[in-house]
Amino acid sequence: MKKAPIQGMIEIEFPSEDIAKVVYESVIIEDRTVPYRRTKTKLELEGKKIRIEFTAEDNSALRGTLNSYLRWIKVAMDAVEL
Amino acid sequence: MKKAPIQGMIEIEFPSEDIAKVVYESVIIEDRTVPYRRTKTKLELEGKKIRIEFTAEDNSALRGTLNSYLRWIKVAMDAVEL
Amino acid sequence: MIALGIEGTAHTLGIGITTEDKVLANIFDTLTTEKGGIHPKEAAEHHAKLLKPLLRRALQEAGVKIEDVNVIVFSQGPGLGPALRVVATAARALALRYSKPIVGVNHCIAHVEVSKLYGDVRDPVGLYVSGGNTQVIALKGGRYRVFGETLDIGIGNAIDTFARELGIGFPGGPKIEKLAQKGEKYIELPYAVKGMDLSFSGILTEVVRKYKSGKYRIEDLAYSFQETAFAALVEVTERALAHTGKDEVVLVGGVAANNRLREMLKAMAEDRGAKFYVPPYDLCRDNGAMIAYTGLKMFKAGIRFKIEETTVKQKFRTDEVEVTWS
Ligand SMILES: Nc1ncnc2c1ncn2[C@@H]1O[C@H](COP(=O)(O)O)[C@@H](O)[C@H]1O
Ligand SMILES: [Mg+2]
Repeated sequence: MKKAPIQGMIEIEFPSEDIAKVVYESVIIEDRTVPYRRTKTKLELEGKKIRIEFTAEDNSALRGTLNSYLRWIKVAMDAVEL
Repeated sequence: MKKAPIQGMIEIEFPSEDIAKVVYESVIIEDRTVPYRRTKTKLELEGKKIRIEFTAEDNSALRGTLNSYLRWIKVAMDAVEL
Repeated sequence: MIALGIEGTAHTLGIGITTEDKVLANIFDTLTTEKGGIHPKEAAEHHAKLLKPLLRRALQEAGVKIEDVNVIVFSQGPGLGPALRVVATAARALALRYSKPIVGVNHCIAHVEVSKLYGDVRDPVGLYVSGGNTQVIALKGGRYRVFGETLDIGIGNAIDTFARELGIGFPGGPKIEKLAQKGEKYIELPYAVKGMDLSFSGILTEVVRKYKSGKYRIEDLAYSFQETAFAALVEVTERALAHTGKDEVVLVGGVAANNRLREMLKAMAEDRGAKFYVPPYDLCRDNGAMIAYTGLKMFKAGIRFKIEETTVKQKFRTDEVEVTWS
């Protein structure tokens, strides 16, 4: 199965810097719980924005990682707005 | 649920320009006809790379769209590499 | 000539390889959901995951290399959008990568057309009964016309829902059939014909209500459900036979496995001096061979699809297709 390496970036703008910070910190914690992953990710907080840069070995590796990240962010967002 | 608009880009590098072209021409038909679901996408072919640019109203809109696009790209790659 | 067909309108991914008169391979894998119901995204994931392994196995079993295939055929609709899109994208990639022509096929038409492969039938009235679809179709004026169809749920879906209420698992068809064989008393249920068409939600609600009343044996309820629902199917099929003057009837779709339905339909056909045929079950249920077979006929009749024309059609009407093949 020839590899098709994937790299990219996702930037999410949150309603406020506080919310962005809370989400960022919770995602960082989640990210550490994942042992080895075939996708390298870099997370940055810039004011109201979170930037995720990633390089994945292939399609399925990326999908797994993106789905986890987006799920963690959703959970964090839901929690912040309670 | 306050909205957190997301924008970003994914770039996939394929083993050859021919393969990238086949995958692109297979997926672009869906990109053009899939009903709008709160995510705007732009698909581009550049040599061996396919770029997907996207802006999504929120997290779940993005997840749905990314999953569809990555699924189409996967299945096109599988067919090419039979 | 050799055609490779991909079926993926609902929960079944099917890869079929056929010539004009023979099935070389017919492999399928159905997404099993414990409680039934429609799962478009899961079906799309299922098809995307299994496409390559099934394609390889089908080619191997047929002793054919992809380069030997003359036309790539895919189920263009009707069906579940996400599932259709996966199959259409794969078909395009195959056609483009190996420079093969591509043809999109209507799922319901393929069900009836494939009865001509092994059956001694030329121009039948088709009763197509499956999980999601229930329609009586026949050729008239160069198109497959719908002479009667369900206005709400497919008969297979109604049977599966009834079985789920009884708590006897999914798919319900074979189980309801077994129960019905032990039925003795007929219990009145609302008739399922509505004008020219059919409607199964009424009979389903009523039989579930009677079951919950606890006053009836489930064998009798299963028996009565089949007798009432199948009588309606036979009536609408008979009307199409009379209307078209045709003398062949085929029963297709997953529900064609039911022996009682076959018995009732056969009796009606014989009363009218018409031939009755049911294809082998692997060509009745959703499968890729019916797609390949029909697509090959279309291809040989000169039908060509540009890549731009291979968009999916979730609500693909049976009478949209001009039948220029025979
Ligand atoms: N013996 C049977 N009697 C009635 N329905 C059946 C039988 N076997 C399978 N089915 C139904 O056929 C449907 C699946 O067919 P299909 O949608 O064509 O794949 C399901 O709803 C099953 O419950
Ligand atoms: Mg079917």
